[in-house]
Amino acid sequence: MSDGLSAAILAAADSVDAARQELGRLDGAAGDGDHGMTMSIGARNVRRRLRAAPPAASPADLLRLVAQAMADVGGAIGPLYSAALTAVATEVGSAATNPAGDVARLRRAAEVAEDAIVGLGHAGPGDKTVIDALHPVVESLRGAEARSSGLPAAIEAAAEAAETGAASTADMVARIGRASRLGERSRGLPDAGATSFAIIVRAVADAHLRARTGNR
Amino acid sequence: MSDGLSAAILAAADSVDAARQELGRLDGAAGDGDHGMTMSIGARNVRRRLRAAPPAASPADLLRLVAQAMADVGGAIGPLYSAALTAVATEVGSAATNPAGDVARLRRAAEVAEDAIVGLGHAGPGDKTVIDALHPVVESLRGAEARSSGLPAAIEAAAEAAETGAASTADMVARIGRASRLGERSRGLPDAGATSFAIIVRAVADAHLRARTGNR
Amino acid sequence: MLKKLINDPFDAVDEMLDGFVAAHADRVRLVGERVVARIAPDRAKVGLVIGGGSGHEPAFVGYVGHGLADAAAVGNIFAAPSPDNCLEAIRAASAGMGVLLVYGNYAGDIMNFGIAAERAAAEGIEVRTVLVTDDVASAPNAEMERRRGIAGDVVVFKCTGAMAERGAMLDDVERVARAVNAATRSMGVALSPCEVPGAGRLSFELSDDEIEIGLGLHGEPGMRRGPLLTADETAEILVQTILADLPKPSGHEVALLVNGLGATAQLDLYILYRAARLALERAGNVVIRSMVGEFITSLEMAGASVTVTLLDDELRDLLDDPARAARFDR
Amino acid sequence: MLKKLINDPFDAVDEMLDGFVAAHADRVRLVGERVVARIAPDRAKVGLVIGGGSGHEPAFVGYVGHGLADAAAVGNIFAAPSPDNCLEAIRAASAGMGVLLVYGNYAGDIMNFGIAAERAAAEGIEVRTVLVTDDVASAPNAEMERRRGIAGDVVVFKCTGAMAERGAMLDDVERVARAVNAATRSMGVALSPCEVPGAGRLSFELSDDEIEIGLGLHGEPGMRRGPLLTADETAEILVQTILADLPKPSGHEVALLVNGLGATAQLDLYILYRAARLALERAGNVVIRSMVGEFITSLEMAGASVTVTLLDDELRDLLDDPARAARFDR
Ligand SMILES: Nc1ncnc2c1ncn2[C@@H]1O[C@H](COP(=O)(O)OP(=O)(O)O)[C@@H](O)[C@H]1O
Ligand SMILES: Nc1ncnc2c1ncn2[C@@H]1O[C@H](COP(=O)(O)OP(=O)(O)O)[C@@H](O)[C@H]1O
Ligand SMILES: [Mg+2]
Ligand SMILES: [Mg+2]
Ligand SMILES: [Mg+2]
Ligand SMILES: [Mg+2]
Repeated sequence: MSDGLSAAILAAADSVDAARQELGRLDGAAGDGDHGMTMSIGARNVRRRLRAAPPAASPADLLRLVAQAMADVGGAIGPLYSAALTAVATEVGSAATNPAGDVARLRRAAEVAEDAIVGLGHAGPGDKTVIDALHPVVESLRGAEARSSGLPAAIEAAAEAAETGAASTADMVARIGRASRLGERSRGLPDAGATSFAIIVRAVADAHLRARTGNR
Repeated sequence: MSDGLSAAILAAADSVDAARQELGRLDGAAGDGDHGMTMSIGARNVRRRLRAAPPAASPADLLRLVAQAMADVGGAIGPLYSAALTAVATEVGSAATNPAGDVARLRRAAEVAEDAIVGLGHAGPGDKTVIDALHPVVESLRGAEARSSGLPAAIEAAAEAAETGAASTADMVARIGRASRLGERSRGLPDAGATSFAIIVRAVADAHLRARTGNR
Repeated sequence: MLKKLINDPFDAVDEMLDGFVAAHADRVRLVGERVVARIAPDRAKVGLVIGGGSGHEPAFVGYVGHGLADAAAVGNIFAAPSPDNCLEAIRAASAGMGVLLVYGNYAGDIMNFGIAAERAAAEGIEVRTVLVTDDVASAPNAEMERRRGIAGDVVVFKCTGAMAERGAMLDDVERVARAVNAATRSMGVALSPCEVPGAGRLSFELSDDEIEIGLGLHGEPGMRRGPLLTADETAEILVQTILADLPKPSGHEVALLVNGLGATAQLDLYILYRAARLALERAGNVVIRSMVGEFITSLEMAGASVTVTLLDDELRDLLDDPARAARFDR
Repeated sequence: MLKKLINDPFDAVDEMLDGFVAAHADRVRLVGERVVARIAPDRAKVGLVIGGGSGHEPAFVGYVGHGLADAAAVGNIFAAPSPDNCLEAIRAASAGMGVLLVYGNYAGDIMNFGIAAERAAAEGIEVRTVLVTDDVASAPNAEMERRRGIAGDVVVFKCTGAMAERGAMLDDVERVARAVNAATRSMGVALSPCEVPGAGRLSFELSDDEIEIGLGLHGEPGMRRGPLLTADETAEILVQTILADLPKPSGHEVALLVNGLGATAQLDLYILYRAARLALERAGNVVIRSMVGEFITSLEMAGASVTVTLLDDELRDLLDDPARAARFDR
């Protein structure tokens, strides 16, 4: 399980690197233009910490490593990811309170991530932030759980929800963070943080689905 | 006579202003790019001083005013014009030593101007400076005097000599002044100072020829 | 892509810091990897910690030293420093009399410094925080608490650092920081964008005859875009907007700071200073202290900002107090 | 056309000066129209006069004050000051102990200052002249006397001004000026051109991946054009060229000055400083004094120069002497 998680984390790091220019451009249009570099620095931190991780590291351990790697980045995005991943690590680690099924566990992880980000950053849906890509993931996983979807279908749906959510921010006016000074002028391009989040979810999802196929 | 001289001086000032961008470009290609502005500042100084000149000012007085106006500009070109015009003013003022004919007087003025510029700046023909436009004027006037040309023809020939001389600097390598650090890279465009000199000579010549036509 | 004199963009901040502490080793030292601390003061005092993202050099590291800050936490380019760095800076500045954090009002800085402040408190260090909110273009007067910090930072740092250097207690140092921030207003214009190295894109695009009015310190697009203006017209807009934001527009003794954003000629800065000073005087104010130069930049953005601080005797004297920081002498 | 924050280009220099003396009225005053003089020193001393064209701000006016120059003559943009202005500066600096003129080795400056020096001598003022010739790219070593002055100016001004401030006689002040100039080498690179306001054309054109190596301080094209380099590569070229020009390349204690030409981020300057320092150290030298910032600019040109001065005890101590000039504090 940790091996699969490692691979997914590294896939996410690679996908963020590949999108560096695009994320810089999106952040530059309404904010300060660092989001591509900041996320790429995060990806480097993550790779370095993963390389140094003990072989016996549990999934919760790995998630805490990534949380620390993102905290080290600073910026607005660093503490937000750090808080979210720390919450997920705690959730994953506390086997006692873990819900039974795979999809339910994933839904629960997304919920605690959202709670942590909202708790720290106070953004709500429609504020044109990472929340607008994360909240649809929570909703999608809730739906999948209700419909008793299998894990692969739930993951694919969650990734699509993140992408649709990120794309939907293009029409929004920023109400929080740097871009909020722009008001109406912030409309037109999707939010950088929502976009990078969707890219990460997609990379993790694909890595997971690839691993399953490979395992068969 | 002073009226005609005033008009010629103002015509020269206008022609320099009109060439400001072009002179800046030529100086920028090999030097520091200020020659257009520097000459234009000179033109403004000249106009201001001429406006304040007493009505009874002699030609020598007027030339000294222009010399001071150019000295006020500074740069390399300011002292050179100032020295040249001061020498011409002295020559024009000393009626005793003045040669008889109009063309001879003009030839003598060009000679003392060249002597003053060479005395201060030590440039020789071929160094890609104002001398490469001025020296041909001296030669042309010597020829006109030898051929006993009339004044209009001598003036027209002198202006053409200045223009040809300035154009010939395009093939030269700067050996003096700022552009000399460029060596071979200074070849290709005409020298800024030679170009502005030819423009001034042309303006003065045309003003003179216009005035003669008008007087008939 | 803007041309830069750097190596790998991922090494830029660390190499800058390496060069910075080597060049200014008589006044500052590196603590850990991303904290610049002053060479230890000779006696205990309230600690002043500043900081923020990189790309604003000489800020923030340049304001560490005698009469100014005790430590600066250094982030990546245009990114707030991490909680660990902020905590390290607080520890370096702490001499038992408490530590005041003064930084610009940005979400990232608040989160990172905030987490560090909690941890420092848990270690028994008394920590207070004052946010700089001088940028009148960043939010309306009624929402003052949403405003960002730009070049007014420097005036706030100077007065606050001087108060701490005098040996004042934490309460008083905090009071001065709040007072000088409340008395300070800034606004800027950009003539060309900057670019975070490695990101590969300009922060915004302007055509040859356009400027961005009221921009942020990181190239965040401003209040509006307008045609290129003269220095006099620019100063008039900036000064009038600032004056309109004050309780009354005239009768003040003020400090006037003109800050270059990185690529604007210092010739221009003095021309803009002159125009801003005349505009302030026409409105019935007196400029009694002045600063002109690059104090807090946005990489190589072309443009400038104008900062006005209303002075009373206390703030004026604090501005005049001696300072010997890495990049600020008085 | 580069975007600028100015008014009528014909007013730029006078407005800049107006702003400059207003901003720095505690240290300097305007004499006539184009001379900046220090607030009178408290005792007679050898006068130090500097100057040159405008567009290099904070040079030259910023180096007027205690421990530096007594007066600066101010020319139009990239044009030497007129003989009248130079003479006025000499008179302002003269306190009966003689006046030393120190300026960059440019034909225009030599003619204008030279005419003024003759007139001042006729008035009974003893005047000596030392030309700054630090730019190794401007002429080969064998023709040292043809070399131009660039950022080395600042080091020469600092040591010479300190010597004059100590009360030394004209002979000694002149000796120091010659010694520090002889010990100083500089070289720069340009990443983008500058433009004389009103002239309407860029000083030169560079494509996106080109730099100009060994350029002059007024955007005069340099020794050669080359591809864009990293900071490390750039520093290596500049430092190696400088070291190769010295009698021996190693074993020196040096001052290292990295000067921004106007539009290069201060982040980059520190990265370049670091690389230059490492290159000097690798060659067996020790950097014992450092300056990083915009000391003498070329309007808004992007680029930087590196200056190395070989220090002996006298020059090092002169660099360390206090200074309180309009834009230079120590
Ligand atoms: N308070 C917040 N809550 C949730 N997300 C936020 C918040 N503030 C910023 N973000 C997200 O962070 C992204 C910007 O990240 P980044 O550029 O790395 O940080 P910074 O804004 O400090 O430059 C935004 O696009 C947005 O998605
Ligand atoms: N020593 C000299 N003798 C004659 N002409 C010179 C000399 N030095 C410069 N010039 C002329 O001056 C012109 C440059 O003038 P300008 O740009 O006003 O001065 P600067 O060279 O100081 O920038 C050159 O193009 C050249 O024609
Ligand atoms: Mg950002
Ligand atoms: Mg020139
Ligand atoms: Mg940022
Ligand atoms: Mg010139």
